[in-house]
Amino acid sequence: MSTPTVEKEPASKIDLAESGDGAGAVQQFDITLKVRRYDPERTEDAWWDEWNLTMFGTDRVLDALHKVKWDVDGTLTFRRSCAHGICGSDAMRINGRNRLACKTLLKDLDTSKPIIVEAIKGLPVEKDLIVDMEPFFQSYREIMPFMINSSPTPTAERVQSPEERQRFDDTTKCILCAACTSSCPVFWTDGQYFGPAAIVNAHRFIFDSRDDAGDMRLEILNDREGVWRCRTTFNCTEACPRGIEVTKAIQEVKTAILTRSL
Amino acid sequence: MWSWVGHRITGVGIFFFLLVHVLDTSLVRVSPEAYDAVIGAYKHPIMIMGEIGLVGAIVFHAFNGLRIILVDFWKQGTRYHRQMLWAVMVLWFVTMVAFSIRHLMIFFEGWEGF
Amino acid sequence: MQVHKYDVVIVGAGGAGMRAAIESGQRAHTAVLTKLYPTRSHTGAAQGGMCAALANVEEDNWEWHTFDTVKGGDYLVDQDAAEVMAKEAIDAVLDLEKMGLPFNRTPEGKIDQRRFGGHTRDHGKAAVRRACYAADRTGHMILQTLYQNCVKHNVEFYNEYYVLDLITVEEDATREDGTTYKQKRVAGVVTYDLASGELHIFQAKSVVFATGGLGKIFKTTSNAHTLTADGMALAYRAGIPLEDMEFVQFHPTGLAGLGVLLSEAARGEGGILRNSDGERFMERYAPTIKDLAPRDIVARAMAQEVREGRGAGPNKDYVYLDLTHLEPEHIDAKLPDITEFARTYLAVEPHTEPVPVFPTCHYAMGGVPTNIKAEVLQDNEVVVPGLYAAGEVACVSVHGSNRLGTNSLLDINVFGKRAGIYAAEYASTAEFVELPEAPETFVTEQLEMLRNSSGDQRVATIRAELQDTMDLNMQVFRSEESIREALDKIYELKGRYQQITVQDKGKRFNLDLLEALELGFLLDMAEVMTVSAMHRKESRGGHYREDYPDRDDENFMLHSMLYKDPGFETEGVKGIRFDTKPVIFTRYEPMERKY
Amino acid sequence: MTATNSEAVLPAQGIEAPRSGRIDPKYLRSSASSGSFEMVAWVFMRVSGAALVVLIFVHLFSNLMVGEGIHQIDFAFVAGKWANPVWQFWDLTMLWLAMLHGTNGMRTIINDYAEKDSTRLWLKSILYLACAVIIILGTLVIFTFEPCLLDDAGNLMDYSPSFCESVVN
Ligand SMILES: Cc1cc2nc3c(=O)[nH]c(=O)nc-3n(C[C@H](O)[C@H](O)[C@H](O)COP(=O)(O)OP(=O)(O)OC[C@H]3O[C@@H](n4cnc5c(N)ncnc54)[C@H](O)[C@@H]3O)c2cc1C
Ligand code: HEM
Ligand code: SF4
Ligand code: F3S
Ligand code: FES
Repeated sequence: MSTPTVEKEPASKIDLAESGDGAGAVQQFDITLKVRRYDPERTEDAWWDEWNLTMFGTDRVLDALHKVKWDVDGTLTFRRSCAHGICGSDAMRINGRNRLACKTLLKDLDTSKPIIVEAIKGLPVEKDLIVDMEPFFQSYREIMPFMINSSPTPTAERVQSPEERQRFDDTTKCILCAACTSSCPVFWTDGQYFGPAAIVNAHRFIFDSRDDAGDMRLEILNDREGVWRCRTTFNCTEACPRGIEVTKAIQEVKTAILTRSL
Repeated sequence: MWSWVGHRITGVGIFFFLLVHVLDTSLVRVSPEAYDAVIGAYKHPIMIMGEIGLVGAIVFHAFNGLRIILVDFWKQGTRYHRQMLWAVMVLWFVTMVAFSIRHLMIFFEGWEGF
Repeated sequence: MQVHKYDVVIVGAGGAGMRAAIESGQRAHTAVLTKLYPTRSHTGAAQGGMCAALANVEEDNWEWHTFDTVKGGDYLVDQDAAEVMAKEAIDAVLDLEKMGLPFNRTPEGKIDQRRFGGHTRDHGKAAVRRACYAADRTGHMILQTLYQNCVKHNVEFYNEYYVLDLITVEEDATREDGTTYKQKRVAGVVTYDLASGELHIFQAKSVVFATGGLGKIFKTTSNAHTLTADGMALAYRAGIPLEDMEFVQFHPTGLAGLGVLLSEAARGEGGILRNSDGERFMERYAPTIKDLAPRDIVARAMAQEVREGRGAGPNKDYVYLDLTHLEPEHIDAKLPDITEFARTYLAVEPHTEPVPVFPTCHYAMGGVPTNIKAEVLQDNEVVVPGLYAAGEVACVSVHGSNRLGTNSLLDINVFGKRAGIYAAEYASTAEFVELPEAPETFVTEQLEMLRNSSGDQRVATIRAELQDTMDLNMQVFRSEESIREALDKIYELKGRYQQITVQDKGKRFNLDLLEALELGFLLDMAEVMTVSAMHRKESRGGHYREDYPDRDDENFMLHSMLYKDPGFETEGVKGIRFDTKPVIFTRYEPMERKY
Repeated sequence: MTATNSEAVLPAQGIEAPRSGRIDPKYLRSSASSGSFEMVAWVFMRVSGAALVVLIFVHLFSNLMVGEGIHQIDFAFVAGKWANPVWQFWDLTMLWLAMLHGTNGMRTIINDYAEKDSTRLWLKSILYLACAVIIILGTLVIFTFEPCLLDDAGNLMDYSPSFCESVVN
């Protein structure tokens, strides 16, 4: 069985009385936050705003944005919800890289220079850091992101071995934040490419032993705008806040299309 | 991503060179004089540098192309793409040093001046 | 003003909302209104698991599960509801599996199960493996799977539509015994489209509320910024009572200072809580099941350790969660996300270092009262035809005074499904209720007030002060004094709220404006919660009164019911009428809750 | 198959399904097409790439690295090489593969960056034309090449490779 039983008290490997203070006193530091603003109700052109803020050791970029919104300029607009990297609301370009604002600690950035925050690229900007996500979800919906199983439904669960379950584990982690798709230079060019996120979610079903519609998804992704447009630039893998090996998933889908055609 | 930008730029560069190169080689069919005259231009010192650049582009495109092929077909490829890029850079550098030395040596040996 | 007509309108696209939508969408013309994109809902944050007595790995049955739920809720659970939930749990899990949810598997390929606090075999004999899980991302998988199936069934979503008012009408009605009363009926909802700033009215035969919790009333919370008690506040303002609002669950293991949750699965997998001396202090508080005691007990024990000076850290204000004796591979396989939280947010390596933790506001046991058909009640008996509620916003009540871990993901699936089915069924025969004249007036006025206010009060300041006072006075230890203090502060803040100013005057994506509205909901619900706590002069489950440290079944084996009623005053509190509702018993007599 | 959510749902009274109408048309894919052409092209890029490495490296090596390197290249050198059918075949393969590889690569790039359909069409037409011209020209040159040219007097021209003497005399 996979879970160890904790019958008698297991010894800790460390001496707690010694090991002291864990997250100790938090230090303060100053940062400059520079945000690319856009609000068509005010002006047609985008502009940059800069703020100097005093922040704490465990603060994230999201905290800095909140500080501005709550204390200085209420018009600064961005999406956020969970604040710990699981809802996928706040993907944005921070110092030129796509990340989640709530998972990017300020102390991990170079605070001697302004921290530059922009909306993710390739999707229409609506206001400040908010982009229109519909084209992104449209691609997602097109790969049929749901299980299709035509065999008769068993009364109990469908059986799946731990190995079969492991096969697609990586791609089940996706939170649809769009950090990958909006970091892909191929997507930037015209927005027609299905994009890594859609492929990741197709992968999740193609390699699920319980699913019957893998072929259909492979056919969809064999499209002119499908997997073959990926140029293995790995931007998506680097951007993924969930640590999904996105490019690997795309390659596996390519290989699956290839072997199916042979 | 920058490796891809490099791959793209070198690809385009080589493509245009290839167009020109096929055209100039076709001159062998026109007349030997014409061909030799044009080929003579390749032996100019400025062109020598150009040739090193061209070979540099081809070699990068070739090695990086092989890396891409490995990423595509080798199971562990996606995991080691970064290391492979380093390997490409190192190989590229070594090849280019060797090539440049040999090319320049040959060039100076046979050069009759302007 | 645009008016849309649907048979069923579902408010909220978390687990409960989407589970309802899958049922209702296949039976009736359904729209789902949600202030967030569906996959942003906080169900995705749930980690540990969803329990059902599948007995895949150990002997188990739903009757034991019912008992644990009732006992865990300190007998304030309506036992008919707990029975329904425990019985339907098995199908709820299997439904999800068939929809594609990737559960972890046993070597035989069945759904794997693990231990969770308070779940026992044979009425408390020993811990049992009842929680079905997918690593520590169970909620994420549930949310994704439900959304995927909504896509499959072409459910119509109105994303980033904020519901700001519930439209109800009242009719005179006569009971069987000839007495008359006012029957509420639901006509629809008023929504605000975030993108355009336009109001839309949705007229519907059935309305399902599934708007989630209220964690943002507190400062330290595992809840999302967007969990601002909207649904409860809207129902309350529409004259519907709120049940058991004093019962809030504080989860023992939030990352110290941040509130980000480390699932109970960490202890289910063998993690141990220790104080600054390295002592496994839970042995003193719950000798049999120690670290896996129900959350209220563990949370209080932790707070007690800190109070008595055995806290760790420079300010001695937290305790440790120790995982270092577990195999690193085991930790990485079973708890990948939460160990990453510890690394990212506190720079602590759980393989080799203990993780600083402290209780964090986690779950509202109370909410909009419903029966087991998820129908909303307008008082102790009368249902509001066509109005349903499910999920954290509702109080069925299956959690009583303290929810067991993994019972909420179960709750949203069981009662979400029921709400969807019954709402569609009702809509198939019912007629639309006539919309009143200009139903949006209230919302329009509110928005105008906020946009044009010339006051100087900031939303963020008021909210921060509210959260501070709630953390200080209404957390795991409460007393008459602290409750009064919180209440005074809330009234002060409500006064200042009238002078609030919103900087963003635009129509497009005006989140500044909506945060102000959300603050209004928070203030109302903080008030209700505090008044409810004031009335309950006993300690039970998540509600612990230092001045009344014992459970008092004689006087308080009752649900609290609070009504908005401007003409009322008790114990110096104006505008709220306090009432009670009997608890439903079926098979279990109250016993002392010992673990 | 790719029927979208918005097409399939019942229209709500008053307005169409949420947001869907607002998808910027530039993101709407023209209907799925082309079967597995893109796949074949993709495979071809890898296969030809691998072959080209050998072809081009040997080509460069034999032309630039051995003997007198760059200085040896003249009419006679080329003529000498192409007298050998192996080299003829070598260069021919190289020409075809490189041109097809390069053209397909350029096609990808045009697809990526040309914003308007009309520009795309134009650029691609020029590309395909250039490719065809070069391939045909190159092929003709290799096959119709005559290494041992005679001048008007019937003597071997100066440029001729050395082996011509044995042929002529
Ligand atoms: C960190 C964490 C871990 C947890 N772990 C577990 C666990 O392991 N096991 C377990 O059983 N339970 C767990 N829970 C509890 C459980 O996850 C939640 O109680 C449950 O997911 C609530 O689901 P819901 O559908 O009611 O609400 P939510 O998922 O919160 O959804 C609320 C929805 O309502 C919408 N909404 C809100 N207000 C409005 C409005 N005004 N207008 C329109 N839409 C609105 C939102 O957009 C959202 O879609 C956990 C909770 C947290 C916070
Ligand atoms: C030397 C051996 C060569 C190898 C190994 C090679 C390999 C490759 C590979 C694998 C690709 C595909 C890249 C991708 O899909 O992301 C590619 C693209 C390309 N190649 Fe080559 N190639 C070689 C020679 C050439 C030559 C001689 C030319 C010019 C005629 C050329 C021009 C191009 C172009 C223009 C592209 C498209 C680049 C892009 O889409 O970004 N290549 N090459
Ligand atoms: S694959 Fe990663 S980056 Fe892409 S949407 Fe999913 S979680 Fe975000
Ligand atoms: S960034 Fe784009 S090109 Fe491929 S590897 Fe990722 S999808
Ligand atoms: S706020 Fe949820 S991912 Fe950042």
